[in-house]
Amino acid sequence: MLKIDNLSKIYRVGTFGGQELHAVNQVSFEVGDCQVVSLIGESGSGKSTIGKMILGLISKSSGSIIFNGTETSSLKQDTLKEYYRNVQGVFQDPFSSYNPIFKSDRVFKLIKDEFFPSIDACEWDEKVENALKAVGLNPETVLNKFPHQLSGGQLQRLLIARALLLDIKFLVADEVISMLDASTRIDVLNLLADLKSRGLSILFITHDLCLGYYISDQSVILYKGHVLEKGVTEKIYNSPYHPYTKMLMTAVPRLDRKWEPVSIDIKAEVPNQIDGCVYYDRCPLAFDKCRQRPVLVEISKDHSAACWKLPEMIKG
Amino acid sequence: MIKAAASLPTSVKKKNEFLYFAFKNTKLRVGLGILLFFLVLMFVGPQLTEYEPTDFVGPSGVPPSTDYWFGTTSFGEDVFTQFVYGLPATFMVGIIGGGLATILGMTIGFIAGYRGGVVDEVLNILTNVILTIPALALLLVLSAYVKVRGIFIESLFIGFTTWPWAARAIRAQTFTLRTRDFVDLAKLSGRSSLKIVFTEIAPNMASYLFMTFILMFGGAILTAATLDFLGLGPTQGTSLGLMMNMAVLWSALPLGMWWWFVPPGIGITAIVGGLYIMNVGLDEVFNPKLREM
Amino acid sequence: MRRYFGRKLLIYILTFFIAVTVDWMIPRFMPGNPITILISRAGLRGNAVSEMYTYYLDAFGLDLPIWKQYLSFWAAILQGDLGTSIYLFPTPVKDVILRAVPYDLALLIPSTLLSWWAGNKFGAYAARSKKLDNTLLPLGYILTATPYMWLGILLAWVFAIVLGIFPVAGGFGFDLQPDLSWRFIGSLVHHWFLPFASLFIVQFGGWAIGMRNLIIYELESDYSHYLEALGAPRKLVRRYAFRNAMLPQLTGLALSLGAVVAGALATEVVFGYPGIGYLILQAINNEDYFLIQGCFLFVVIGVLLANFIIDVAYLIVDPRTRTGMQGGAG
Amino acid sequence: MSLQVVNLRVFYQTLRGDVHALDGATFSIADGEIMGLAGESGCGKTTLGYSLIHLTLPKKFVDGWVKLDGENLPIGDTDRMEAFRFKKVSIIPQYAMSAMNPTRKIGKMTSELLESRKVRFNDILPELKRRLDLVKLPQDVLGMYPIELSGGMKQRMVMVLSTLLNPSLLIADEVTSALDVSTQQAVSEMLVEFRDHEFVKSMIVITHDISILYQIADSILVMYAGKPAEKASTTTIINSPLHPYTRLLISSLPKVGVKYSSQRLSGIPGNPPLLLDPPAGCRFRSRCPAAFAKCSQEPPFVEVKKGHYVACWKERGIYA
Repeated sequence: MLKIDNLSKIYRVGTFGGQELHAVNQVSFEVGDCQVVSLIGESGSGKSTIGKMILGLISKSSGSIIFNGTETSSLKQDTLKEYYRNVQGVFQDPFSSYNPIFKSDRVFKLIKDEFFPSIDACEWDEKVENALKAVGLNPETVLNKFPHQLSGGQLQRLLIARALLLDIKFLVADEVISMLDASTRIDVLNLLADLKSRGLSILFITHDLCLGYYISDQSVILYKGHVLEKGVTEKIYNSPYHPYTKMLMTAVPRLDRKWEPVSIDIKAEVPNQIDGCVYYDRCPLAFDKCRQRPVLVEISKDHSAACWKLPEMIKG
Repeated sequence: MIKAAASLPTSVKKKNEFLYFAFKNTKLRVGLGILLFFLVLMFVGPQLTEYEPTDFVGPSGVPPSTDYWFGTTSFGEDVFTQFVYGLPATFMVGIIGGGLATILGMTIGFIAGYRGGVVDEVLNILTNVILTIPALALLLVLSAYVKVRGIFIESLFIGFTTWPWAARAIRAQTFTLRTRDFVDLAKLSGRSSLKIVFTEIAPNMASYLFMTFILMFGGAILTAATLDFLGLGPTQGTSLGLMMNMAVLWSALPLGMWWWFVPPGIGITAIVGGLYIMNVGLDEVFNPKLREM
Repeated sequence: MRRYFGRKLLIYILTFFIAVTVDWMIPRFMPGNPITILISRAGLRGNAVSEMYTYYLDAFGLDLPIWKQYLSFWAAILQGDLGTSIYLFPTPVKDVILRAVPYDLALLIPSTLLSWWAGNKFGAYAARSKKLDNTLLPLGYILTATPYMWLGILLAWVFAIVLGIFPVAGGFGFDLQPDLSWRFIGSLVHHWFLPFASLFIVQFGGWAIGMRNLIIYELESDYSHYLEALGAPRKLVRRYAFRNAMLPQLTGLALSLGAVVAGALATEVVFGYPGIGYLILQAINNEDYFLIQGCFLFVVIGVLLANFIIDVAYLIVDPRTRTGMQGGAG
Repeated sequence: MSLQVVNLRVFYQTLRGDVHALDGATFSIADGEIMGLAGESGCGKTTLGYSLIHLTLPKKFVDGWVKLDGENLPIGDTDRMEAFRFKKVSIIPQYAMSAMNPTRKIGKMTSELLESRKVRFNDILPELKRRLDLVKLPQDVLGMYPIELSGGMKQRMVMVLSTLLNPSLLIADEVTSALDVSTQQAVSEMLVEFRDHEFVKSMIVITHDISILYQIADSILVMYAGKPAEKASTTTIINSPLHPYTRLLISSLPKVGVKYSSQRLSGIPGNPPLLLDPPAGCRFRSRCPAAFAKCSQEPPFVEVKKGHYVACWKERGIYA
């Protein structure tokens, strides 16, 4: 469905754009048909940047994004519009995704004007009704309301309904539930999971490992723009190989197990080393070989990691 | 921490809520009152006086009295008539000059704010350049060379040299709105950049644009008054600034004819002051932080 | 930090370049030929007309191709030769202007700085309570709305004519020769006070209003809430808010210079104060194009210099620009 | 008994009337106890936290009283509270990342703050340095500006600052929500260390992330729509809660090891009530599966078992 190959994004910073900041650095992964892949990373890992590049909202510096065989960067005005008929996105802050001075169901009108200009009114209303029911919303309580009169959960579902109107193939969900309350959060998650059964592929971007585990078939662990480990979610959670993933798994606050008193040395963050392994400065197993960039090594089917110490770990 | 919970009862729509709060704001009412007073005076005035601004109506240098409300000039012209006939010129300059400055400011502000990158850099430098050059010095030089000057040309001059103030403000505002998600969502819906600017960003800033226009309107009047005062204003017709120029030129000061130069000054100060007070009132209505002292 | 500085420098150089170009272009591209106007004004007849025509032609260098004129114009400026003034023939334009500049500086610098400092303090004070805000601040609105020259006229009328405390016009007493005696300096200050007062008062209102809004935002900011939550006295919270609100006012000072110069020109004309403003008006009335160009250049250079000094001050005062911004995206 | 709060009611004054943000909170915290304060957005937990130290407009003190170490805390009177702030009660605000004055060196700001509270900076400096080492912050951070620090470092600096005068009660509001997983654990454990080192006697940790409370809190008070729903020890709340809302809330949290395909969790239908004119009786009635006739009356917040308080008719075995 969607193939990311060696994707990078370099920002110009410093005086006259002297220094370069590698927000995303040669990232590659795939999302198959009817598959949910979670892209997990802390803030500053570049996960949102990747999401925005896939949606064509920001330009990419190098590498390619291939959707069903066509390279997305070559798309211009009308081909890009055709691309948007298949690929849509939902963002983090529901209240910022709506223009506060218009009614919230204006997002549907936007779709109607651009993609279905000649559809007749009642057929469109019926389509909207079905989409709203599909996301578990009652049209009477939701339509014709201003964004501040609806809850965060309702607003996010409206956005998903908007995407369903185009019967898209691929959805980028960028931290869609981090702003929602615990109780409404799970319903939106279940909704996303249900959509998978309707033949939709989802890239679920999040920093919360529990959510990633709950919903995704495959996971990609991202740190400072580099993919450190990727593969089937169960394998990564139950038997992580990369030291960073291990640290994440122990640091996640669980409801059934207390934290192990592993002391993480939180030295001041060292700026990105572009060449070596990005986790070098905080990794307990770091040794001189880590100065060169480790390459992704297949540990078992559908599970690979990027660390020079992997061979020993697999043997040991 | 109640953010969205305390929303309005559904009956009061968003529009009424704004009007409801707007008219409770005293500063807005006072500013609007002053402005309306002078607008009415502009239309009603000419009916109140049977003279023309340059008619010789009576003895020269007469202080205000019942038959000459604002007294007469040293040429025996009626000051009140000149004042009333000067008002349209002042409003005209405000509307055209202020309007032109706002429109120019909007276009450049939107393009720079929305497009970003190199275009933003270039437009920003252009704005700063024109901002640093003292506008009046430029106007002085221009007016000196353009011999025949009407109010329209003066308004154009003012419009073309004061737009950077509007451009800076609108660019900053567009910048903040551009990063909002609903703009990205509009892009995802296949909307073209131009459409996005005018259907998503501009409506959101409608209040801000109106307030910018008010400031430009006031600024244009002040600049025009200064130009007229220096004798570089319109060569025919009358305006409040021109009245002051004549007053100073024909030594109204040493002769103690205060009624010749006080009314025009009060007129300009009141109109521009009213505009500024209205602007602050609107500012309080739109961001409550300023209201809850 | 260098990026911030580099950009600023670029803007100044560009501004100066454009100002000079505009200055050079004006007389050449205006309708009518400046020389014919000059000659017709001089009322010459017969062959005098043609001789004067040729004299002015090469004085202006109009016979040369455009770009050559432009280069020679730049060369002249860089050597400081701005041509000779027609109105005050034969003194060169440069000397005429240099005589007027000290008056201008004496008027502009104290009035701007004092009104900036006093206006901000007043604005901060007025933002303390609703009562003060509603009583003192409308005064600020009226002041900013007052045209500079009208306030000048009012002050002149009240203090000079009616009360007779201050002189009406002129830079110093007509009966005095410029020398360093106390009497002359006393007379200088005596004449200087009214124009200074009118400039001071009008700008004062503007700064007060600006500061009132800025300090309210600062008092609503997170660090103010944190200090209050830790029981810091009102005085400390207000001191921090005031210092942070002064920074945007410093950039505001730089931006307002253009408008302040305009005000100074008008005020000088009201009081006949022999600064550049008065000079420009004389030049315009006598159509002395060289002098007009010279004055315009001096005004632009003055404003650019002031802007530059304020930017340097801003760098020293605001640590955030000094330590540089973190670039890059999440 | 370190902190005692009885029937505390604080409303928000808005143009459309009073919002009953906090409507009668009653609980107590023993010395050395870390009490977690959990609940969804709009349940009044932040209002409760800030009211104990800095109750200002548009918040309005309505009813109830608060005792700290046996002494009455005049939270309604902002001026008299001055003496208690920072010395007796302190707070780590939700906006810790922007809590420090951006244009002032951190050391300079600390000394000016202390001097303004009549505390000599030099007396406190050695202790300040020791605490900076404890939270792994370099001592030359005092000479730096807040902009030069990373998010985690700013958070820890504010923690040290707020607890510098060893207040007896510390309110920590969403300390971990803006941090990455890795620094989250370190910062949370530092809070516990502050209590162990007796920098603070008792602590209220406000957060929407109950799994953090499971790690560091001794007891948890769950709030719903401005009213306390249940208070008990952490393990009781997590494993055997009584109040229907707590039960549904805990069960709706995805845990690592729970997959959508194997065990589909469910949220709580409906939305919390608007607090402009709150409904009568139990506020969870409209969303509660166990609601019955008695719920139309206000359920009192009462001790059902030792240290276990709940506000629900059904759970107290009383049937209409």
